[in-house]
Amino acid sequence: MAIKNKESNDLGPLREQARALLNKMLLIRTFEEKAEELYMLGKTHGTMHLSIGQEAAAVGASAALKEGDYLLNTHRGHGHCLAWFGADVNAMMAEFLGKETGYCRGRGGSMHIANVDTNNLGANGIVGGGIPMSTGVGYSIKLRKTDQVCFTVFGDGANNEGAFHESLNMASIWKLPVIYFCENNQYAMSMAIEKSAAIDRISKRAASYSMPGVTVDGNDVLAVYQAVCEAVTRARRGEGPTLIEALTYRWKGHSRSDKQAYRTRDEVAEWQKQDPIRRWALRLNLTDAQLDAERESAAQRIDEAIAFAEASPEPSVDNILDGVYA
Amino acid sequence: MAIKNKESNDLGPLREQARALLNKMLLIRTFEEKAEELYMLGKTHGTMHLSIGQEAAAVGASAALKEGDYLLNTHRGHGHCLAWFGADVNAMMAEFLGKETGYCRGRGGSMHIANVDTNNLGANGIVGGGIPMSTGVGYSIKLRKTDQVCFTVFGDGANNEGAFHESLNMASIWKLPVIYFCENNQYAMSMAIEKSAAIDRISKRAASYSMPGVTVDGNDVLAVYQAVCEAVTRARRGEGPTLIEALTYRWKGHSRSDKQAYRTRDEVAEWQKQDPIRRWALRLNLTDAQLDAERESAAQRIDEAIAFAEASPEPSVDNILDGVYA
Amino acid sequence: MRELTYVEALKEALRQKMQSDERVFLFGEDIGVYGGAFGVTAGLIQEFGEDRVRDTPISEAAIAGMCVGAAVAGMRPVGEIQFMDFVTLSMEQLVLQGAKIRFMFGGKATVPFVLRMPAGSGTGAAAQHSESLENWFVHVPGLKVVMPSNPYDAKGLLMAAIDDPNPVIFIEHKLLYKMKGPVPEAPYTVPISQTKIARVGTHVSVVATSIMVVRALEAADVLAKEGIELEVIDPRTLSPLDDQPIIESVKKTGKALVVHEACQTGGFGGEVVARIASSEAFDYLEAPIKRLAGLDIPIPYNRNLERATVPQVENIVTEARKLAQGKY
Amino acid sequence: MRELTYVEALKEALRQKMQSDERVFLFGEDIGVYGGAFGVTAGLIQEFGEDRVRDTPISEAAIAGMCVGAAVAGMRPVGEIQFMDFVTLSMEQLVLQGAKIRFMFGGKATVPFVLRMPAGSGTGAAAQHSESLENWFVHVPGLKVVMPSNPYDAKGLLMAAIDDPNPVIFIEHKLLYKMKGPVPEAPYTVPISQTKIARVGTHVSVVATSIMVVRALEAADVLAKEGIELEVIDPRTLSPLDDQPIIESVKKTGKALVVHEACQTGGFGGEVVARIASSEAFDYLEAPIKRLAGLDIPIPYNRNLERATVPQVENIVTEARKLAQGKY
Ligand SMILES: Cc1ncc(C[n+]2csc(CCOP(=O)(O)OP(=O)(O)O)c2C)c(N)n1
Ligand SMILES: Cc1ncc(C[n+]2csc(CCOP(=O)(O)OP(=O)(O)O)c2C)c(N)n1
Ligand SMILES: [Mg+2]
Ligand SMILES: [Mg+2]
Repeated sequence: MAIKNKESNDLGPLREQARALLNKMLLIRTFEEKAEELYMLGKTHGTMHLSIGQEAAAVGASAALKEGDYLLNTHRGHGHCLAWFGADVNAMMAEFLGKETGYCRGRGGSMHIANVDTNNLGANGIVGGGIPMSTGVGYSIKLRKTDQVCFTVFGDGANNEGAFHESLNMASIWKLPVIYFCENNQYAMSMAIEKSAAIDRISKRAASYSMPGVTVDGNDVLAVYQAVCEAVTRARRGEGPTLIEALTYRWKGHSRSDKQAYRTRDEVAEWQKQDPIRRWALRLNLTDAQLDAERESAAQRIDEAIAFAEASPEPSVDNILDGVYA
Repeated sequence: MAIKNKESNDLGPLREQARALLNKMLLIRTFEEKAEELYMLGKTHGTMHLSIGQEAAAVGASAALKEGDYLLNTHRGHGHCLAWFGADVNAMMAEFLGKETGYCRGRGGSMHIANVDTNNLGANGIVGGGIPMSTGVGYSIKLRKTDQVCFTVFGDGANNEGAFHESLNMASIWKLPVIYFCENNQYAMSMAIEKSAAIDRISKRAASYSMPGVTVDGNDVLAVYQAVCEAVTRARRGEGPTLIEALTYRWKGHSRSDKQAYRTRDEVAEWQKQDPIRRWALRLNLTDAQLDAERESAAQRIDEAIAFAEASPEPSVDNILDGVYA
Repeated sequence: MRELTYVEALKEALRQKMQSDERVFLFGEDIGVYGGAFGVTAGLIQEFGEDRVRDTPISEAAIAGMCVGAAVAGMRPVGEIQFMDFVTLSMEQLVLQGAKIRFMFGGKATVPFVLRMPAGSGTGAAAQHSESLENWFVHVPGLKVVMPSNPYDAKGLLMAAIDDPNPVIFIEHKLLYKMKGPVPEAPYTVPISQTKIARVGTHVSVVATSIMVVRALEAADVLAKEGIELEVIDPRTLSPLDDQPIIESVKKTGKALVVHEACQTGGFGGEVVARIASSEAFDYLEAPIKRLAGLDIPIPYNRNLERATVPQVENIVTEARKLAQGKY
Repeated sequence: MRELTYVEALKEALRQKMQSDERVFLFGEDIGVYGGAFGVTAGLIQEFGEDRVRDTPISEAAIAGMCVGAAVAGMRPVGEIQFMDFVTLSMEQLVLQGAKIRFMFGGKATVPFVLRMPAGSGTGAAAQHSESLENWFVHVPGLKVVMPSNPYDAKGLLMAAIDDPNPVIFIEHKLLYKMKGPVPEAPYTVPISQTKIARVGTHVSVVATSIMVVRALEAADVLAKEGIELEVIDPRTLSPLDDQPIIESVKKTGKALVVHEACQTGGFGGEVVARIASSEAFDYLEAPIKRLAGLDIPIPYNRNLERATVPQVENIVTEARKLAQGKY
């Protein structure tokens, strides 16, 4: 992808919220940077999937949605979760550290952060695991005749799972209000998209289901916002699902244990020039000083969250059996 | 589909075998008509899926393949099995009646007739069940570097299974010598193809895998033959898989217990005008007398097979445990 | 009382629930105009329309996804898998999502769905249309597993399953569909996780599931003539299992035989035996605890082989008699 | 003798088999340059090339299809499922095709494949990356199920599994990958379906699988100091199960404890208990047969909860001691 140096300062419909969206991206970036630190300090176990470099996708998308809509998220889901309506950084950090005050009372962890009260139906440890569920969520909306939509996130690797095919076909024949948002960060773990999918653009696979498919610059908040807006309009009108492919890049390794032998430092550096935060800040004509200030306040917010999480109690082993059945 | 009244008598590459192919279709048609009778007489149990009206697909396809190629067949597989290399009508009928002399020693029955000695890897009780296997068969050919191909049959309903998506994608990225042959007989049980698939032509789904997709008149032996020949050529050249959609029609109910409330008598009658046997006989300039004669000899062959099967012993319960493990 | 077939009882449960709760809807392959492979949903699409009686493409993973997604989103979905064998294509959504979501989310979500499916052999459908996989689901915390053995339980358990706030795997039996029995017209429920003593006896406790309950009762009639009284126990819900009545029964009889159609190795019978062998009933045991189950082979097509593969009345009679007479 | 880790032992088995049999090839997600999620295949793509060490898309159903199809077509495929949890997406091909083809085709086909997968908890990977589903496969006739508990068995059983003409589900354990132990360099096999007495004892027979064998041996050391001698039994192959050594052991000790990580209900422990309770060992039993297994809950993320969910050394010590002392 060509490197954008000077982009238009016309932020169109995002004019008012532009600054807020920047701050959301900074909050996500900082959350994950600190999460990584905590991880290195051994304050959490398990694994962790960072979306650093992909913040524009999460922030641009949620800006186009509204409260009451549904989110089905992925294993690399911190960003979408933080960008979602009424997200509570404290509860997120607490869950990341496995505390009783976490969104899932420490039972879920990084890969399963959810908040059903806001229709955030959770990150998912299974690649493509949210896609079949979206058919059911979308169908429930159809039956209730509300104007909700189901926003379903997945990666480039997930689009080769059979469930992708079954679900998009069903959503299309029944015109379900589902938005399939494929965050194409170029790799599925070590597998480059060119090697894993027999198609040059994932969005083209929409044609198999007679649904619109569009590919956008996933590092451009405005581009993502506009694509999702169009899909939302169709969905709320009862015109059915849309497949959106957002081109972006995973800056960090797949997970902690990734030596990244499958890609070069140069490739990473090239993509990092597309830093969605830097690009957005430029379009906002922010000075470095202003940007640093925002970054600083984000850091403070995250430090508060860490303090809250660390002060929170561990779940008690006594009621370990709770919550299996309602 | 428009009714073909007068079709060209130029049978091209099939000139020599034309009469043999007709007889094969008659053998299949008669086998299934008699199978149905036996079923009604209670001489077999379980269920049975008849391919009456679809004979051109099986016969046209096998004519384009050669010994040593692999067949992965469907639940509606009598036709492909009889058209396959070295097919033994006696062993088929015996299996249909569950006898020890049957292809599967009475263990498999109508839905599982197989003959691994001729690389006929079997009919399949699972819709789309042969599709993922074809990836492995195709990959084995790639590793052995032989010029074999894997001919994989499935129905219009099967193309909505996730395995279809996963398998075609893999076959394409690795250029496997697999031919995906979708026999679109317009219905999956009671589900019309227009209702089940969000696409007007199943063959168009090949585009999602950057592989050629073609739709042919499945009731025209020559058309099927030519389409499969092209796919075979590509496959043997190492150029990868092809998706072929053969348009045809299921004359009988899905299985014995089908009231067919989902379609009209007129629709069936319309399609019956496309009888592949009648069409092929016309192009061969056969007189009704000649056709009847051929039909008669097919009937004799089947009666012999029935006699063989009925005279054959039932499997013994004593060695019921044999064959679970090698 | 009015008699209905097992199929009619199931249909009545579905109809009454759909009438009383608009969140309930049905989906599956050929459940509309076709009425379902075994006729359970026949007529319902005419009464409730295609939005609430939805024919699906042949996509079992997405069918399971509809269960989970619609349930989490506040509906009461009731899906159908045409033959239990095909649920092998649905396991990820059922086991990794449906069964775990509530716990994984800290007990803050509910996933109330029912997935119906016919199990079992006996129709000559061979190895890929005759599975009895109930113990796979019993082995998954978060799921409930129900297997009615008669029309009365079929209606009552299905209504209870739809009311239940948890995912329920509802397993029917092909050979029971035509079975007739008394079924009240008014809505009622048979509580989930309530084991039933199907016949009181004194000599041998026979724990049987699904169609094996019917065969065990027939075997009991045969042996009664010989003065051997079987106590036939029908768990009805396999998970969570109400095992106390089983343990009490064995304390009384001192002998236990567990019967199911699924192949023996790794099956539900092992769970029942283990519950007995680790309980206070152990001290009352007068004989080894026996299992009578399907052979460890795929279901063969041939009629004789198929019949020989799963327990029949005569096999239950023989095994129970041996136990009663202390010959083993 | 030379020591290798469990990972190195597995890798050596794969390498030696690929060198000696050109029909053997590997495939799975990230097994190439990445070397596999746990490093088992690291370096093999450099040695054998990408045709024989094939990275696949994330398509677990087709991965299983590659096993079955390539096996029927004469190869010796060895697939990898990155975490056992994901095999829930592969069940149709494994269970309805791979396991049944030979029998369904009248014993005329062979389906020699191996599908490797890591099971178990302990790494904080939570509910969807910690499954122990071995008993599902044990319940499927036609499949063999292997679970090595140490590096020596890992190499020997993997070589035997690749030689075996049947489909083998090869279950590794995440926490064992770094375990070191003596492993001969020359190729060798550990026979499939051969149960091993891992430690001879007189007071209690402890049947354990996979990592629980390691914990049971530690527990045995602890109890030995108290004069309680555990006999630790490692089936190694869960199906077909070589149960005679288990039965003989219980005849000797009169007491049995079955330990596994998978949740208790519907698990493999039930099968072992049932084999004992129905055998001649019954007459030698001096105490109820006990199971110690994972709690019936999804694996929680929090470290303490995760640890409390599955049996630890101290739990085995406590349970075995109670049995030995006749307190239950
Ligand atoms: C069904 C399944 N298969 C494999 C995995 C292991 N795994 C976790 S993430 C991942 C890569 C996913 O790639 P992609 O969908 O592009 O998402 P990304 O990680 O790039 O955000 C894999 C293979 C899994 N979690 N679930
Ligand atoms: C996985 C699976 N789902 C459902 C079925 C039940 N079933 C058998 S054939 C059939 C219809 C298949 O339609 P199609 O693929 O078009 O083949 P056709 O019967 O028309 O030849 C169905 C639903 C099955 N056998 N396997
Ligand atoms: Mg990716
Ligand atoms: Mg069809």
